[in-house]
Amino acid sequence: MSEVPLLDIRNLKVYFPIYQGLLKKEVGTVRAVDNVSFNIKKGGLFGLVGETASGKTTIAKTILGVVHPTSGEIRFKGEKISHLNDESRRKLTSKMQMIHQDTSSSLNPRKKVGELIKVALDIHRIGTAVERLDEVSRMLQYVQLPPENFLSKYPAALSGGQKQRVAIARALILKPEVVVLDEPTSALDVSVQAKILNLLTKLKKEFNLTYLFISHDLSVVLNMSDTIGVMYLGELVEVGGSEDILVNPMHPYTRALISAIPVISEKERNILPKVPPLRGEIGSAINPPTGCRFHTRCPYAKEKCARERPNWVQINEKHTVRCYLVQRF
Amino acid sequence: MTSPILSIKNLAVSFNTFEGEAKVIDHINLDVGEKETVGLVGETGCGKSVTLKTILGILPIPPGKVTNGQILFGDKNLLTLPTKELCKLRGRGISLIPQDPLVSLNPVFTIKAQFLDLAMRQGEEHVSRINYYRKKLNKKQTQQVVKKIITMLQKVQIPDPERVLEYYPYQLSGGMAQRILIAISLIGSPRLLLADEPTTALDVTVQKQIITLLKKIAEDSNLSMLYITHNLGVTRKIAKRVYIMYAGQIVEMGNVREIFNEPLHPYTSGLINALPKITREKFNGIDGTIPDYVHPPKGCRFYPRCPSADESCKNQRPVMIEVKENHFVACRLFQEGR
Amino acid sequence: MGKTNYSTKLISCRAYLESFFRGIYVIRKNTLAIVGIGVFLSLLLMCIFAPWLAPYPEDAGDAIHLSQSFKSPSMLHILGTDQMGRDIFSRITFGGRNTLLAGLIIPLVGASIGCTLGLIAGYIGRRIGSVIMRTTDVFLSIPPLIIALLVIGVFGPSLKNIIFALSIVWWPWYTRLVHGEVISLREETFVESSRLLGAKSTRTMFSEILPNAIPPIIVKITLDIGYAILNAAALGFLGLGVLPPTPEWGLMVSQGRLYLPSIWWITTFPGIFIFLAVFSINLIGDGLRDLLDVEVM
Amino acid sequence: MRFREYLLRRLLLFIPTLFCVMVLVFILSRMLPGDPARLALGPDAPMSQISALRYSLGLDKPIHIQFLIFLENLLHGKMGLSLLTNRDVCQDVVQFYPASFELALVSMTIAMAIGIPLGIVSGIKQNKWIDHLSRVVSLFGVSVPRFWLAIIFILVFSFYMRIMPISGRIGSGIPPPAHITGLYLIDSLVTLNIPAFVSSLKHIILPAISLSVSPLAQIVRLLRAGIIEHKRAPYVMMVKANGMPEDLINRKYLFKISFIPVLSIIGLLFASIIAMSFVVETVFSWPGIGRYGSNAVLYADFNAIVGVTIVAGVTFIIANFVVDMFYGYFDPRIRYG
Repeated sequence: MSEVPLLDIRNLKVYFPIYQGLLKKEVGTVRAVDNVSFNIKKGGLFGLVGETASGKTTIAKTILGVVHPTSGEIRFKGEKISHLNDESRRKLTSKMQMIHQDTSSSLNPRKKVGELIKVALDIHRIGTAVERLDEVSRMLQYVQLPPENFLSKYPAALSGGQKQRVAIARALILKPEVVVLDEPTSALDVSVQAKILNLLTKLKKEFNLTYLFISHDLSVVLNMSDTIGVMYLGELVEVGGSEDILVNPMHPYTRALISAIPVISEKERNILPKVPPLRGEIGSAINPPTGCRFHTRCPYAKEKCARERPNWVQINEKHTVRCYLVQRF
Repeated sequence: MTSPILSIKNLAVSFNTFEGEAKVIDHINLDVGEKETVGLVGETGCGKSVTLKTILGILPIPPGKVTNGQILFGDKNLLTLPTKELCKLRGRGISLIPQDPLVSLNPVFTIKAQFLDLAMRQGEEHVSRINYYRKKLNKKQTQQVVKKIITMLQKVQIPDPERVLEYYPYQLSGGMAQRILIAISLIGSPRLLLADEPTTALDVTVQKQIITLLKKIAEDSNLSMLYITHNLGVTRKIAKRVYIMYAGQIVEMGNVREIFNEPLHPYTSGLINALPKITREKFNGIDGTIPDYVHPPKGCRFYPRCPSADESCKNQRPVMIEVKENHFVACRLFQEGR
Repeated sequence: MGKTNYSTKLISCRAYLESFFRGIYVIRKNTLAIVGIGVFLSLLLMCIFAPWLAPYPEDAGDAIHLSQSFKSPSMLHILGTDQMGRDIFSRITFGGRNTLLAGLIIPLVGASIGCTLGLIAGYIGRRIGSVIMRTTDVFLSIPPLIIALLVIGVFGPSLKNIIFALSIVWWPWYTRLVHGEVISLREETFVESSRLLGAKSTRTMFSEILPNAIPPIIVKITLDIGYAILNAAALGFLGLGVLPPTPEWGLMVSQGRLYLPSIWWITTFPGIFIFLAVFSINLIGDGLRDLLDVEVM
Repeated sequence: MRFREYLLRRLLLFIPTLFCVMVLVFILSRMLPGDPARLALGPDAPMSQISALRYSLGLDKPIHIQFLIFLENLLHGKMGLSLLTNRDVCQDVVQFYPASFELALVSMTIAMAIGIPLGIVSGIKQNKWIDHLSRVVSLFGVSVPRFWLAIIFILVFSFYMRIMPISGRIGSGIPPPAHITGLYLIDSLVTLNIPAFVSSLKHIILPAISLSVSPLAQIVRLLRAGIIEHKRAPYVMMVKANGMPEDLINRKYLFKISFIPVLSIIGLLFASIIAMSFVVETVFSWPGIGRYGSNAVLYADFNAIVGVTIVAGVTFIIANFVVDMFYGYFDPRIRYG
């Protein structure tokens, strides 16, 4: 473990105060991300999975500097990048990029595909005007959109999959090292999703990229990542190699998530763990449950779970989990 | 199979658009049997929702237009039924569970207001103002209906229904809103439930709860259900029989397990191939995009994207053929052998 | 880097033309908007070429032909004559210059002040923004015409003062509109993407946000030309605009009022012209609203 | 229940707005070219007299003190003498205001009573003849100059058809009803003074209609757009598909949500009525604050101008406050949000 991870997130907390009432009094805090730590090695593919409001997107935005952390730090190649000023942050943009979930609003509707991609080069003043254009068409070829057909189209004329390809081209034209993918395919149809996922895998190899892959769809994350972190209500509850997570899920929430995947074949069905159904729905991050945040829905919850937050338990080199069920062994 | 409760025969629907007439539903046939749950699977924009709206008679006309076919509910043709009869059927014969629960409740009314009006007025074509207030001010009757609503909410496992009734929709979570909508769709004791992707907007764990609930309700109350979704896994969980739809045409129909284990139509197998599986097998998408509905391919609408297409697919529309028992497919590959 | 083996310029030119023709196509579908453009343009041309078009150009001033006074519409004076015997049609062609000028200038001045402030408030935000927006709220809390009356009361009646007065009461609407647009656009993912690409805030502002805020501004300016004409004419009617004998549509309506009911034409025709101008600009505005697909009040 | 808090917040916003309006009016009134004291006394007045007046008016004090004096006088109902009536402007305002208020109220009522049903029908029967008709009406309404329409009304109904009075608030032979609210219609009804009621009703109809055309048109337009937008919304589809009768949906469910944007501009419409009453009152010789104000501007009666501006501004702010309350009722999202 001597090698410095490319991206290191340590004890990250992101809280948002809530103001209410006449005097805009602070009445509470949304604990969107609470004490999350994980790291990604160069060339790694870390999958972050969790349901709505689990804090996945907030983590992504914090890494990219859109949101400022309340405490904790983020290191990139060993250097602390949380709390940077605007100027240094801007220099970092060519190293880190993000691809958004919402294909329909992530491209400015009043610009053509060519301009949309070229703007990244304009901002960083890379190459001459002609070189920039060439680079744009080269990127379009990488994402399998023939430049002669697409350069001068407006986003409105593109399908969801094509828009996402344009977004990918724009993110990669700066040759970043880390790409944060925030639900890159959840707005797309299955037949298109598969195409985009395969493209992302291919580009990762070609450009030697490191991915942080965020999704609520565990079956996608299982296929895409080598390491998976499972989030519940702002906390990381289990981290492990994707094989470990699938075959040997330790946290009851992970198990519930896996068992809820709607699978289609008998073969897959046999892999699924059999668990009792969860009660209720994901709670609110405003006043999260005490102790283990999952205890309100957990079929195995004991009285202790409501009182104290369990510590991390190491299962094997990569696999750790935070649950009292495991601690007993 | 007993006689179907819903039978769509040769239905064709088109829309008048800027570019011309878009033929969105192209002569489909579909049956839902008594006490049967049938899945209708297809990707975005393949005409699932239009089919559903046509059944309920809530398709906006114009720009929509039914150009051919019949929709039989029992022995009544819904397309030619007088409005009065149709009003009697909505909610009491056929009801709808909508797609996105959080936007399917009117944001400026309490749950109670919407539920109560619906429950008290179902099946009527017109409500005069006087009649409306007379009925509303009848305390005894109102109380009875409220009681009925609360029982229904308990049936869909809503905790503390009295309090939830006073809520506005934005105070609900997605799962809760969907349970309420299921309760609303059940209040008139319909015989057929039309479910329009009811779990798409929900988290997987909640999705599982809702599907279990729907299955139980359908069984307990002997309901038939037409379940529309783009999610193959969900279809497998809830339905026995499935129709696969592509670009306004039904391309394959049969037993869910049989189709998912041995898909016959190239589109079906493409879909199944595209799905990321937890066995981590390779997956691959389908090239191309859905065709333009104004000028759709003359023959098989899937032919431009089909890996096994040839010249004959271009001009000849394949007909549905029973390849195995109760397994139909519309594809040239299976026509030639016969 | 690879070679450019096709002309990017040419392609973008074609796309531009395509979108241009599509725009024309959409407008052509909207016959009413075309009618509006036609009517408004001909009114505008009529006023511009008034010295050549008017049958009696000298009547636009203080000419007096008492022998000709109160003639009803005829071949000689198609819209009749007024109390001084001046030809109404000639006065309308010249008078429109004042009315339409006010109608065109007021929204433009208002929009340029208002949009600048709105952009500053929306994008810089924080303290300056809230100061600007509170000021805007105060200006919005008094009916615009009343502030204009106060201003004219202070500086005296004249066309220049009408334009000045209405311009300074017009801006808060644009500030609010632009502020609202910027606030909502700021939340769009593509604005965040631009920041993530490393764009500075000025670039984000001018190249991502502004182009998307322009369509509602254009529609509002168009519709406001109508309102400005109505307001300027109303002030003219009260005698707070140009001073007689200079013709102005609102003033002409008011002058004819004294000779009602028998001499109906002095009042009626200038009114019809005001109506035509506002009506046609509203048709254009509605057409633009449909074309650009925006909703503004 | 957070409705009370919402109201309180609105009320708190109301006070600073009012204050700022005062500041604005004060600043504008002090921007007069030349010395107000000299203007008041004429060019030949001796220096000593001028400075005495300056002293008594407080013009020699620093500007913020002057403002405080201005406010204090306002609180005591002193706005200075009007050149036109030679009374304190405050008295004039009290005398003329009810007539204008009555007129504004009646025209707003007309606008809503016709605009709302027309907008709903037009939205529901989109592209039918009634819709085309209402679009033509609303386009006409926003385009026609109100002062001109008023004149045409007089020409047609009073001169040619002779069914309506030409000007004033009540027939010349009829004594006005006892002063209770100052609104003739209400006062005459309360005192059961039928001839006064009929006469004042006849007098108010033409000015009220000519003031109401534009607000009416805007209500129709906005309501129509709202109905069309919400007609296809998922929540309307849901209740329709599950058997709610269509007329109930239209009347109750579609209306309430479509009415919200209309509500938000009613304050503005009220403002436009107040503003335009300056012109329409002049045409109909309506003894209201509008006619008083436009005369004041013509004769450079500054105290009267300031007084009228303040009254119009305050009316508008109060109207907005009332609208806000309805807004909270109609849109629970605002109330709780």
